[in-house]
Amino acid sequence: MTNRTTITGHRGLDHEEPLIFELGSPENCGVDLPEPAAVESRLGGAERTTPVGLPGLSEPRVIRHYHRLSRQNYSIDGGFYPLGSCTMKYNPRLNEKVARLPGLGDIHPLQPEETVQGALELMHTCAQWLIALTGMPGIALSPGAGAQGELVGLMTIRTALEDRGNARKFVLVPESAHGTNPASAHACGYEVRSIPDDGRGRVDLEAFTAALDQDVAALMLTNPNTCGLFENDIVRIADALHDAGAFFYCDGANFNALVGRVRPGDLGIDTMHLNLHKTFSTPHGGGGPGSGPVVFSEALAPYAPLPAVIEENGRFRLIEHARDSADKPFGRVKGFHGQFGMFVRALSYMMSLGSDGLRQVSSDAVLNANYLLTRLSDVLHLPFEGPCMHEVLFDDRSLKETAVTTLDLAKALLDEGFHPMTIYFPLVVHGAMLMEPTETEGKRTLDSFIEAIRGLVRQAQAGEGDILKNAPYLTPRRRLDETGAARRPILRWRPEQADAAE
Amino acid sequence: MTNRTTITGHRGLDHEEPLIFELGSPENCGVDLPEPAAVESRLGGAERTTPVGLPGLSEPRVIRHYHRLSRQNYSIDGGFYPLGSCTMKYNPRLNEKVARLPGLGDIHPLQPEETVQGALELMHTCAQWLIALTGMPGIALSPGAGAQGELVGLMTIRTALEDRGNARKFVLVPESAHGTNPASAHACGYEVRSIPDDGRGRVDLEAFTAALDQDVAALMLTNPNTCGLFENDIVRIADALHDAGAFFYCDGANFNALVGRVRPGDLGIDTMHLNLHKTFSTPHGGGGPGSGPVVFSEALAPYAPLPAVIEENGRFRLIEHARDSADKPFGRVKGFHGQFGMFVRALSYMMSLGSDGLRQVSSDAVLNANYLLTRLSDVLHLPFEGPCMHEVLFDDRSLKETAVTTLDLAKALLDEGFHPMTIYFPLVVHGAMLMEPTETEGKRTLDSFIEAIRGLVRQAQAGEGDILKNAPYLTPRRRLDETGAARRPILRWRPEQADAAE
Amino acid sequence: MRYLPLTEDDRRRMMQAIGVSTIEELFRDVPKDALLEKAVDLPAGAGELEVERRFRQFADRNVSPAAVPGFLGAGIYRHHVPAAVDYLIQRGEFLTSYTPYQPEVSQGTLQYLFEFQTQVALITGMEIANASMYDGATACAEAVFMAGRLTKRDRFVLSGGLHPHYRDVTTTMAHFLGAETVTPDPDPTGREDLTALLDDETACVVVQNPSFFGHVRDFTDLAEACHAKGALLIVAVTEIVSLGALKAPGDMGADIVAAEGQSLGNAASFGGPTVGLLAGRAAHVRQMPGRLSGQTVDVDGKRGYTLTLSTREQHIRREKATSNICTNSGLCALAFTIHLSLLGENGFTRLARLNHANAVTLAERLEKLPGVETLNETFFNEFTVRLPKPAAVVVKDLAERNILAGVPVSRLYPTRPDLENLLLVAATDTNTDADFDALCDGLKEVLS
Amino acid sequence: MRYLPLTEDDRRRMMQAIGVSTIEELFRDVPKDALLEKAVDLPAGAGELEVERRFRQFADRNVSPAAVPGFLGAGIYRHHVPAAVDYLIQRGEFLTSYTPYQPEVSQGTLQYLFEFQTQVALITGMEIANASMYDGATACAEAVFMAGRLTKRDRFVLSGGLHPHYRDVTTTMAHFLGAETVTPDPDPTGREDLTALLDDETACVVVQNPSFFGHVRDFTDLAEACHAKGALLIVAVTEIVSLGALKAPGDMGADIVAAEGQSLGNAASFGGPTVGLLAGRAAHVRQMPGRLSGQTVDVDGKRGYTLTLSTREQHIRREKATSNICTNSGLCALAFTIHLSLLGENGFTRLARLNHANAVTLAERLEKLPGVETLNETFFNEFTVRLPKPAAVVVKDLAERNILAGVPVSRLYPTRPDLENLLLVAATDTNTDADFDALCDGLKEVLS
Ligand SMILES: Cc1ncc(COP(=O)(O)O)c(C=O)c1O
Ligand SMILES: Cc1ncc(COP(=O)(O)O)c(C=O)c1O
Repeated sequence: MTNRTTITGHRGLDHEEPLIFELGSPENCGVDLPEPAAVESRLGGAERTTPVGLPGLSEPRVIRHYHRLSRQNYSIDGGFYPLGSCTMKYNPRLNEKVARLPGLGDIHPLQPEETVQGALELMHTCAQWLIALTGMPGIALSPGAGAQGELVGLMTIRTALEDRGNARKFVLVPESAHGTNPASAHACGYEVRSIPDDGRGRVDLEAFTAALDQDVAALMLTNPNTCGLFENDIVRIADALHDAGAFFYCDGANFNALVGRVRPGDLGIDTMHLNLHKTFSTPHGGGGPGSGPVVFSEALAPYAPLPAVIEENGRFRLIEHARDSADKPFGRVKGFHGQFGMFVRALSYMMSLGSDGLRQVSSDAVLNANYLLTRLSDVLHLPFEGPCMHEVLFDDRSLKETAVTTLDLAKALLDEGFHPMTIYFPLVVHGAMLMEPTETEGKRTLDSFIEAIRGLVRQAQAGEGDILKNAPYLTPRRRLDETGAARRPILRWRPEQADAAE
Repeated sequence: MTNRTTITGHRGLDHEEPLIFELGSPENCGVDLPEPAAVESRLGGAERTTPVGLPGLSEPRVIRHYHRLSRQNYSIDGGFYPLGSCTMKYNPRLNEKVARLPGLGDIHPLQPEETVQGALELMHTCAQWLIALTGMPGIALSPGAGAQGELVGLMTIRTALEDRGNARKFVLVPESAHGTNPASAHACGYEVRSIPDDGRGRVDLEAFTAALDQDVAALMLTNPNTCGLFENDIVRIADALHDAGAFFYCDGANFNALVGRVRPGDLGIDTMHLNLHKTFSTPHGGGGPGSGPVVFSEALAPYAPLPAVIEENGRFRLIEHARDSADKPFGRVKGFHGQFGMFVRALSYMMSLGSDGLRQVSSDAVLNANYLLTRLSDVLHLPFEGPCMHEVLFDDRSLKETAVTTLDLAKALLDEGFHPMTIYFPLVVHGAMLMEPTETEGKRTLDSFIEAIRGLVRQAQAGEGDILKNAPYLTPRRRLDETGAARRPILRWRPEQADAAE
Repeated sequence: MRYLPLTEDDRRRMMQAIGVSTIEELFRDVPKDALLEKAVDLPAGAGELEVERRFRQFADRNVSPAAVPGFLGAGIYRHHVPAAVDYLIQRGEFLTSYTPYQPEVSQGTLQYLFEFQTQVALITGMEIANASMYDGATACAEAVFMAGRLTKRDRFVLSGGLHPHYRDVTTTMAHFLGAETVTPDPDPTGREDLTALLDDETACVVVQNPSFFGHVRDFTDLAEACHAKGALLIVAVTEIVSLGALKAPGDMGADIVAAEGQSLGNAASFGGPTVGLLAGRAAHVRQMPGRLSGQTVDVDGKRGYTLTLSTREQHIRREKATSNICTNSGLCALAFTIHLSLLGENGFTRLARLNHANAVTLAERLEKLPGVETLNETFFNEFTVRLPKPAAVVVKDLAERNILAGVPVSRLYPTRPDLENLLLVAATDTNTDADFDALCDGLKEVLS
Repeated sequence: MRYLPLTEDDRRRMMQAIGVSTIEELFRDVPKDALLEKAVDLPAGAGELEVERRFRQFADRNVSPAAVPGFLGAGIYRHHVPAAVDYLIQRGEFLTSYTPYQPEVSQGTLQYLFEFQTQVALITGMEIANASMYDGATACAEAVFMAGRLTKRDRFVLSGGLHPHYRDVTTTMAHFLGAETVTPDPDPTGREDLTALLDDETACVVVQNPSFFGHVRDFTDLAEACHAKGALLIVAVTEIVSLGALKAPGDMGADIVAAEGQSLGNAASFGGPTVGLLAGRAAHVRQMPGRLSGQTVDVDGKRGYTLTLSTREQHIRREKATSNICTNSGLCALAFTIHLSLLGENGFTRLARLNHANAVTLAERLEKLPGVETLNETFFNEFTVRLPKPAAVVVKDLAERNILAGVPVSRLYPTRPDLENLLLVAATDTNTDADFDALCDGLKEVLS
């Protein structure tokens, strides 16, 4: 009798929560500020003369609002979150603590250099760790997230090529690549040439070789790739690129498979971004902020963007302008010095694990993924043979005879208390399910996830697919009308709407 | 179809969570400690030789465990919590922040006095605020919670009486009193004489006068009392007590009705405890810690227990020993100096509100309670006429013709997203429902609670009582077998039990 | 290792299940000589206490603006952030969730983003806003390219009053797209007139209000001039609190607003992470980059929210997307929206007035110091003063006296001797009269 | 006012509904002359920033042990508490919930209390434990009265090695119950023998392990002696971490264990709040004070927890209750149990060994200093040294050198000249070799 309806609409601990605009009143206020001194205005006639229209709420009501909203979210803290390509690993609380230390959380980016030596040293130390782990000598810390890191990598390549006299025209991107790859290529002024896979989930070498001509600036390759597989021809690919005078960009979103075990610099890669919010445990925060430092080979390092931190006789300096740089930076892609707060967290994470621990990270991540592969490949179809790296890709072939889709299976997992894997990505297999367990999940959790998937597939195959097709039932909301949302977009609250909604 | 069963037992965002003992393995560990230096043991043969038997968990699993447990709790942050007598008001986050400042959260109680002048000043300032608000000149900050405050009040009275030569024998306690009152009287070596109410929810003056003889040490009176009513004969009562050579103890648990508007010192009260975790917003924390400072009249102040903080020429001193005291302290009731962390929070709260704000607190608390009284008294029976103070008491008469009890109504409120009021307390009315909304709830919340109660009573009266009798349905657990729990108490996990439970 | 739950026994059993006897077998696709046999040469792991100590050392080598009088701004401002904000954003359900791709279990994030979008639209006076960009500088660049797509033009005029980082980021990115950026010299007196630079090729004009030098203007005329040429007006805002006291860009006729939202809810954090705001016209939504949370209903008819219009985005449109942005600034947006919910109408406008009043008070005091000249007739909470010496020297001298006096313009324009003596000074709600005394006294000393 | 949601308009409408026109009408039962017409003479309300500044001032007038080498113990210990603990206990669902009287919506609290009870039972070697007391001192007193009820005797022998606060609290409370307490003089060398004080009237003997002076003993013989006389042995523990290295009191034959749990999960907080632990025999449960969480099932047959055996408690039994305790130390118990869950078997025992190793290292260094003598043959992480001067003077001198050297015994025994030169020195996992250097160097200086 849990389909009981309630008078209030709340359901036990699950509260329905209106918008702040429906809750607030202009009179209320959740802060107490002193009365401003009476001064002669210097706003020069550009004063605001109309109300903003913001709702006012008391502090208790604000706390309750966001408390209730938070409870409608799935999270790593709450459960298994095997989103492939996203590396939803545990986010240590120590990182949050140190990021808030006075002298780290509150410093201003334009304080005199002498007053931020610790911050610069921290950035430098973080950079040195990343350089050591990737085996690549150059680094730009500033990109705001992975996608911006990609762009920076390509811009650096383009600048190096321009320096040689020809920026070239194309960037090769495998079909399995993340959408940010072609989008970044485009934002860097390149056209994309798509490369198919070879049927084994890797770049089709022939197609690659065919596409590789003197107009090609670079290849953007994710490694391990988005099928969870190591590109075993990577060294050949690198050589071919270099022979063609092109550069090798690696999308490092999947570095969690390699950290401590493989240095991309040893594979012939010229530049690669790192998602600190993936491999290095900085929180995803519901969609950011991230941080996407980029590492460079000797050949590219001189063109990296500003700012940069250097050490000179134990003093740390911030290079903010080309004229202070010994190199040929191509410019600037972000305000100030990058996502400093994320450098703090990532360094705290790296120091906590240390070199041994980081090596164990990739081992356990790969072990966990292969365990899923082994325990699920009789009920889900494996399009490409393993072993996989840190994530395993299934397609929907085993559901083919049923009415159930990848989406349905994902939604049914929500009822089971799991966040689904990444679905319908990569695009190279039908109904993709990409599972990345990460190393911070234990065997017991994996076993329970495996049992759930097995049970659900069994249900689907036993003709009980309706349960899956109508799932989820037990979540704060059931399936949402996404088509309607896009057809008639409502992107903000409006007073009229509220009246209409009554 | 929300009665859907899942494979895992989890239900969407609501996870079933085993005990740590069932989750852990001895190998796992959620902390990394350095290897201890090799030293020659000085444990003298009393070394532990057997394992403790603690489960080991990684840090991520620990976070998830408590995260999930927390989500099974109701809280003020999450919703309305009108527990009468408990003053479940909003607990400001600022208080938590200042309580953790280095130099406040981490100081040791036995640091040299010169190194804790700020802490002593803080305690002194907190004491001065409480003294000003109660109009009583003496104070003991140390009691651990309200009940200990009661005991300290009585001990002080007893010491004063002993000093006069006769400790006397009895303490008068109204029947409506909280259970801690008679228990404290007993712990102070007194016998309890119960005083009935006068049919108006106040102390029966006649019975009181009859009980008041030369063997009576004190009256313990809650004011406003646990029926939510101000004892309007309080001054007469005080006079009678003093005439009989007895003292007047006031249980200050309900001070939220009076703060800023009435000073107990003006009513003839000799001693009273304050629950900082009620009126002064320090968090209840799932059952503590609290803090129960006690204020005293001139007559009693000299007997107050140690420690005490005094100011001498701008320097603050901690009096920890009778020989350093100018007075006649009866002893010590708690380790160190009391719940310092709660003094920090309470003072932060008082300074935030200030004298005007605190006065508004009691006004709004009383207004909210009377609003509930007005809007509910046609569907719930009011045993005693209003106006009430900060809480309103109903009994179960309006449910009499139905099969529904106070307990059922309370459980049905859980489904509606509310924490129920206090039930079956005070004992002086049948099926008591004591509602204390506090001042930190807005009208909208009260209206929604009112609608829920009205609707549920309607359901009960319309013969749909089964819904209430079987409630709750929508909570992490439904009604628990409390009788079974008491009959065959299982108070800890044991390995055998786990096997048996499989 | 505290973050790793697998025990040796688990590992053994799992390898057995998989059918391998060493982890290395799982790495068989890695070229042999690229597989490291030993851990990288870096320090070993450390316990919490040790790591914390190390970070305290880093912190101790910085001067915390909380500890000294400080007047730094230039795009990052120190405001008091209520304790409720930092508590709420650390709740695991917010901190450790991903982008809300499964809306059924992400209503918390989706609803606050919807509220955030509404708040940003309200304070900027625009119709719609997205769910955040990396920061103000990248929001500015994205706004410019959005204007390019909307007007199908690629000449961008960037005011000299635009924050140099915003200009640099936009110019850098435009360069790779082959677009032209027109960047007039900065005019610290705030009298720049951009109408002359408008032509029929111009996609947009970008101004900043208050400008980098602090000047406040009403750009209604410029908006009209832009529109007359078929160009769009983009208003950048680096101090979002100013909108509590100033006419909204939307009310001046702005087509796009690109702003830095750090001032609300977010600590300075050495400049990042912060939160970029992007607001515009509803008609332009399909050219707007970044995520959008939209209202809809679920199968039971209950109101809910979902990411929408994602056909604009890279994961669907790939190289044809409006931007390559993916991860943005969710948690900083959350901090922003919580702070603004706490402020509400009254708090937000009062906070703005308080900032302005403090800045006016300070300006009036500085104007009285011999040798110190304010360049601003108008300003909000930051203004430019001309000193009799290079500002960088003065700032350094004052830093030695434990005063963070402001930002020397030369820090951002090192090659412009004419700007060498200029100092940007900001005053906010966190400054006290004692701070003002310290700065005035300090200045008197170092200038004498 | 930020904490008050009612608007003036709400108030007006509510008063109208109630039928009053002023708030004062609702206070009509208050004697007229006791109803204040104006606010009490106290400062006006203040914003967050202002309040925070004031508390920073308080804090700045204290020496934070985080900032200097510190060796204080005597019942409160500084250990590293993992960051996870403080995050989790601040979650609103834990922080802002009441005692779990409605178990259906309190399973979180009830389950952690059940786990806490189990952990306390395990580390003390006892069968059961309750859900916490105020602190170690009150737990000790309650243990004594529990023994009194169990034995129906009222003569209590309290070791001279018991923490003076525990003794004082117990003696004070016993006095009001008319019970007799026997309190032998403290013996700082730890050679006290209590068997001689046992008689047929004795309800219990209370010893502390490690003792106030740091001595570690195996009390198995004393337990037997007690039991032979029909008395109970109560073991008090002020440093709970010691149980990771020491034989559990239960294994020595203790009947009740009363302990301070601050060391795990809880900051020093100037001595409070902390968490009292009380463990005992299952057969004695009905005389045990305090709350108990017990396992049961719900109507659907699902395992769950509820407060149980409340017929022992004041809210049911009133004056016949086992204690008057109501609110106890829930949140501190939560911090304790989280920390212990993080530690687990390996961490807990290693933490204990680390503390011991550090203390031994320090003791060996101090023993080499001329004029400094250690009184302890045995100790865990704290020991007593005899100085050539009054310890309080030395401590004060060292405090001026920014070293918190330890606790002078005279601080707790001011009337005992024979103890005047004794200093209690503790070393924990938070001390470094640099701390030891500082203390040794400092001592050499102030003693020379
Ligand atoms: C393979 C891959 N590349 C790039 C990205 C983009 O990274 P970010 O979201 O940090 O911009 C992602 C993120 O999901 C990814 O999975
Ligand atoms: C009226 C009354 N008196 C005393 C107490 C006991 O206070 P504490 O729980 O702080 O010991 C309470 C607490 O619920 C109470 O309501």
